[in-house]
Amino acid sequence: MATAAVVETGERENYLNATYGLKSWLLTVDHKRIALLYLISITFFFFIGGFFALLIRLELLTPAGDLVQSDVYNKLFTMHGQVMIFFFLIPAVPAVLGNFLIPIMIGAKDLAFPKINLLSWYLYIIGGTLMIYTILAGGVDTGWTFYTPLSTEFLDTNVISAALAVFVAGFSSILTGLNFIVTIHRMRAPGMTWNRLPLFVWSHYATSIIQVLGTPVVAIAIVLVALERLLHLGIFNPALGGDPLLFQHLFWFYSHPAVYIMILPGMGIISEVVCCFSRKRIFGYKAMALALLGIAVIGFLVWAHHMFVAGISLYAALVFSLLTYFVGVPSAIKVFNWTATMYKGSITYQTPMLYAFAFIGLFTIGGLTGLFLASLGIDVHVTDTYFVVAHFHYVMVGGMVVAYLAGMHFWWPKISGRMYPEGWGKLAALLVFVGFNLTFFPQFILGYMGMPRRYHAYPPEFQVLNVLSTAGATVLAVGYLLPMVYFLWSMRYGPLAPANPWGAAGLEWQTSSPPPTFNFEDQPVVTWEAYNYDEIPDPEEDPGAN
Amino acid sequence: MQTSPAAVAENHAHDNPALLHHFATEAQQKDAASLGMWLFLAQEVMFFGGMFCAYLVYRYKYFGDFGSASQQLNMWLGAVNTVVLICSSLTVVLAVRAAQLGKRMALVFWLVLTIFLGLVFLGIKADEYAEKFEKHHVPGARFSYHELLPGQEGKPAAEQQYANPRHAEMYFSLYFAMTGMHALHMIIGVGIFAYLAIMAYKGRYTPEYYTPVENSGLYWHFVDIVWIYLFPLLYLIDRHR
Amino acid sequence: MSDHDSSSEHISSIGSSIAIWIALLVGTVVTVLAANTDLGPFNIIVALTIATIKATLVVLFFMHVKYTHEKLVPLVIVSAIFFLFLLLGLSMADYATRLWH
Amino acid sequence: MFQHVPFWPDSASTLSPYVDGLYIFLLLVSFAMTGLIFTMVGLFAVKFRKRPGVKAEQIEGSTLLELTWSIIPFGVMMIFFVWGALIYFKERTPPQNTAEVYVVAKQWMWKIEHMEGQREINELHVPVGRDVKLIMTSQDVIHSFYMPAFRIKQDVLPGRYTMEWFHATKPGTYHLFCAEYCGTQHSGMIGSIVVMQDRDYMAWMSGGGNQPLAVTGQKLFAELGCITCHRSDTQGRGPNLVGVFGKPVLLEDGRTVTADENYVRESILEPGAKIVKGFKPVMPTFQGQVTDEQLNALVAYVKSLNQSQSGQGVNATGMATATPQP
Repeated sequence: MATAAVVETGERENYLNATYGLKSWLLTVDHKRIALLYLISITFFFFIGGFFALLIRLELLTPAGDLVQSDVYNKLFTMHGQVMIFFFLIPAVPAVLGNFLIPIMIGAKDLAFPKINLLSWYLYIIGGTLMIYTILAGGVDTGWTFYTPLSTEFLDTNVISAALAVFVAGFSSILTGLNFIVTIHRMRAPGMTWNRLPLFVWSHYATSIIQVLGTPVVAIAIVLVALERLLHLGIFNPALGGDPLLFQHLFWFYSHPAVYIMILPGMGIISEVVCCFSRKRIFGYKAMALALLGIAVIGFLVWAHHMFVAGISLYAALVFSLLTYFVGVPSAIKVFNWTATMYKGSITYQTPMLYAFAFIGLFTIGGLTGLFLASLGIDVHVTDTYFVVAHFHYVMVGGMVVAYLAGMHFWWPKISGRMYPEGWGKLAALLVFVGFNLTFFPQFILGYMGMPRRYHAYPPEFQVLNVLSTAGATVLAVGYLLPMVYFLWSMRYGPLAPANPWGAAGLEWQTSSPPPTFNFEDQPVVTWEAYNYDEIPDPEEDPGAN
Repeated sequence: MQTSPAAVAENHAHDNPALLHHFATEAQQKDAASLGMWLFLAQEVMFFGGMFCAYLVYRYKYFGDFGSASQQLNMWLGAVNTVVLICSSLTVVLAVRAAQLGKRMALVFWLVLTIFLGLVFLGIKADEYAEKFEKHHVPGARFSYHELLPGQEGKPAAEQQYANPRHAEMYFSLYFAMTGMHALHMIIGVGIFAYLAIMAYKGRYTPEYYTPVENSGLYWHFVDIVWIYLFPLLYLIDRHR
Repeated sequence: MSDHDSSSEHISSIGSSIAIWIALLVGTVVTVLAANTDLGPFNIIVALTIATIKATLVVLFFMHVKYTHEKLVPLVIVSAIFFLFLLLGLSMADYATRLWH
Repeated sequence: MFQHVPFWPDSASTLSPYVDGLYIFLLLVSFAMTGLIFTMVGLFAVKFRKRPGVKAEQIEGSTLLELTWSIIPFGVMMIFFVWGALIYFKERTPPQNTAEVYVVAKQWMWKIEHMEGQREINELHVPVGRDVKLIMTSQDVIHSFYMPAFRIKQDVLPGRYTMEWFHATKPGTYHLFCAEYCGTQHSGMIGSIVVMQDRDYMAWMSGGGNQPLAVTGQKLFAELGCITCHRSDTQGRGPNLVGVFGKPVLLEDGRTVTADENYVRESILEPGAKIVKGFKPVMPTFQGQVTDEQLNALVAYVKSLNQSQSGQGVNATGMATATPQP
């Protein structure tokens, strides 16, 4: 079946050229087209969020708050957080790559609910429009966490529109998750048993559980904040005997698992990439699938570790600290199993694999520093400092964004039908890795020295490390701009991609690049296990390598 | 591990216009819709769950004040509304049954009756809200509250203990948030049923295809269940004292 | 149609539906009566128990879960309840053990 | 010990070495783990790079290996947990007989009151070598009182007290940061902790003619009329407050609570919340009538009744019937 890897001409009908016109895109119910709509919109928000990040880093170049006023700075980090988390990190992998690939990977014609899929995108756009409105109307400075009573009673910025933006985007995320769960349960091709699902699909299944069961809680918490401002309900109001920590409980019940919404799909990508470029079966398939589900479920039990100094009970803190370590076990399994997958492989170093190397390393650092924060004694010192900032950027940028780039390069031939320039890809991967570490590693040290986060001016002894960090951020920015440029370039000038340029396993490589509207010419029937690299011939020539 | 439902009837004849292109069989489509609806309801459980969590915390902290504020509600109106909702759940069951049996006018009848009961519920709710406005029991600047704690009526005036008005305001905040969110779901439900009634009248639903009726019914029952909990939790705190 | 192994094929009989309806009404009456009787700490327990019985009846019969051949729907319900209790339970684990009372 | 390590924070409390110790242990384990992973990835990437004629060897997995790299990390993590929990327990349980300082946070300043009556803003003077407990509350939003040199922070909440304590070991001036984002001037809500030798501290304390906080509280206690019911010689309409602080109190509804700072505060603001057994709920609320500073003074006064009149006050046995309840 892998003989499908013959080079095809670009004239063949596929999902991109099946119909033309703006309407055929805006009203499409094809999951692949919706994925592209998402790709465009999340890229837009990524660069907005990135622009805020650059301004933040520029401000922090000097100890004095000289580039912008403190109120502007507060809006910058708030909107950087809200845009990046709710409009990039959470939707990015599921809504773009998941949307595009899950139906193809399981041999279905589309997601179970194509119209709801389109509705999800429109909800995302409505939420995004509200976010843009919030930015244009003067911004919001609650911090992305909306902590009460600051957000409810002490700010007169655009809190309500920001809250609504997050609320609407949240429902986009819920519907995407719901669609994935039903699709994975109900739409698998004949022979595609649960044990044969690619780990990418498993990772989205685990992610979707969190999206469906976690997001509504933050939705209602944020609605209550908006109602408190709008109608003077007082559920979080200390003046009525309300407990400000209640909001934090509701908020983190979702927002901690949300970290796993961001990282789990990334783990799925890395499993695919490591297997492909090692030409090997994944080491310990069942353990890897169970670890994904384990992380998703245990991730719901640990939220109050964000609140160790917030005034929760000492005993609750002990319980949450202990539970937090339980997440460490499946995470450790994943890292070791990826590494073991490479053992006795036949490894090549294409761009996606370089990102996968980076992911394993950076996720290891991000995960280990999470153990510092889970340790109560250390957390009291480093929480709300740059240590936390560095930690979650290692997980979210070093983990999720790097995995997203790995996935984009890996599946770009499938999505666009063109190859990206391999040399530029490797250069960008290197820039991202170096720039990222230079940006965020100094922040661990800053954090332990005691520099609080969300400060727009700081004591001078912190300057050296901040300058390093800002320097790194500029390198990182170049690393991000490059892929956008060469991906766009390749859409026109890139060499045509064969159906299976990497010689990869999985149903998505058996259909043409780009796939036809209904994904397959004939209904595929699966008779093989996942990652059957022993049965797939190595491509004679790696089209992209060197 | 089960094999996929798509394994069934690969070359199924696409004779039903309601069968969408990407499904292999009607059963697969129906199962997908049903699972999707149940997942949506799971999501709703967590949505209301956030408010129930807030309720639990404050009721635990301010038990007496919540009892006092709870008794400002009209228990009988709450009970009548519970009955109305239970009746509407029955009419929904009968509507689904009529759809399954292909009885078009019966389906329209039960749907319209459901809408009517839903409107009765909302009307009673609106009346209760209006009373709260008159008594200044709506949270905000005009809120005022001066009521005894439960079980204080019989005591000498000097010893009578009054509820903390700030905690009563907290109770009413929760009351309005929870019943308001519930009422919003009711309004959406009434809207959906109005659409269903029109479509049913036009004969869109057949014994082969009535998924919208069935799934909307599931939604309605869920909203009913929320009320089954809201009624004792909001209306019946410390009633015996 | 009848050969389809679908989760939603059960057609409820009018008699059983009305029986459940009456049970729900009785439950409501009992709730109100119990709430107005002093049962000490059991008032809240009784109220929630009756509510749970009523909700279970609605789920099993009105929502046809009792007749479904599908294991997935009960699984979805159980996980929703499980995660709801996680939220309530772990939050209360904090509030109930704070020393400020 | 770390003065000469670049980028290492000042270490100036008894707690710092404990936190640093655990931190170094975690660093070592992390470096070992990161080194292991990086080495393995690097080694495999080079050693098993694609060569002509060599095919990858398919391996299903190994439950034994997977168990190994689940159980060993779990064991190590349990060390992190227990070690961290022990430090946290130390941080969260102040010793007896600390010097007490009241902190009121507001956007965007720290108002500090010493028991001796000294007041300062954005500066905290403390003697070296003594246990100091901060009793903190906020007038508006959540703040966080963070002293990096002491490795300790605690959020400061509106509507209740939170505590933190330290034992400074080295004279000097250290950073005080607000660590919880609190609005526009969050990064301006900083100050300094001045740790002084006893002699200097006494000199600083004696400057200015302040009256002790408890005395302020005593005056307020009289002015607000508390004294008419809460009599110190006998049992009045309200409980006798002498010797009550820190003791368990039996309530009308059968519960027992400890009369700590939050309890006294709540009793003044919400007298009806916890009625002491044997008393009537007749006390009016003082919500909105006393400021946070005045509340602090009243709390300080109620506490002082334990020390000054211990002879009189301890009639109340272990289970005191007397509390600041009407």
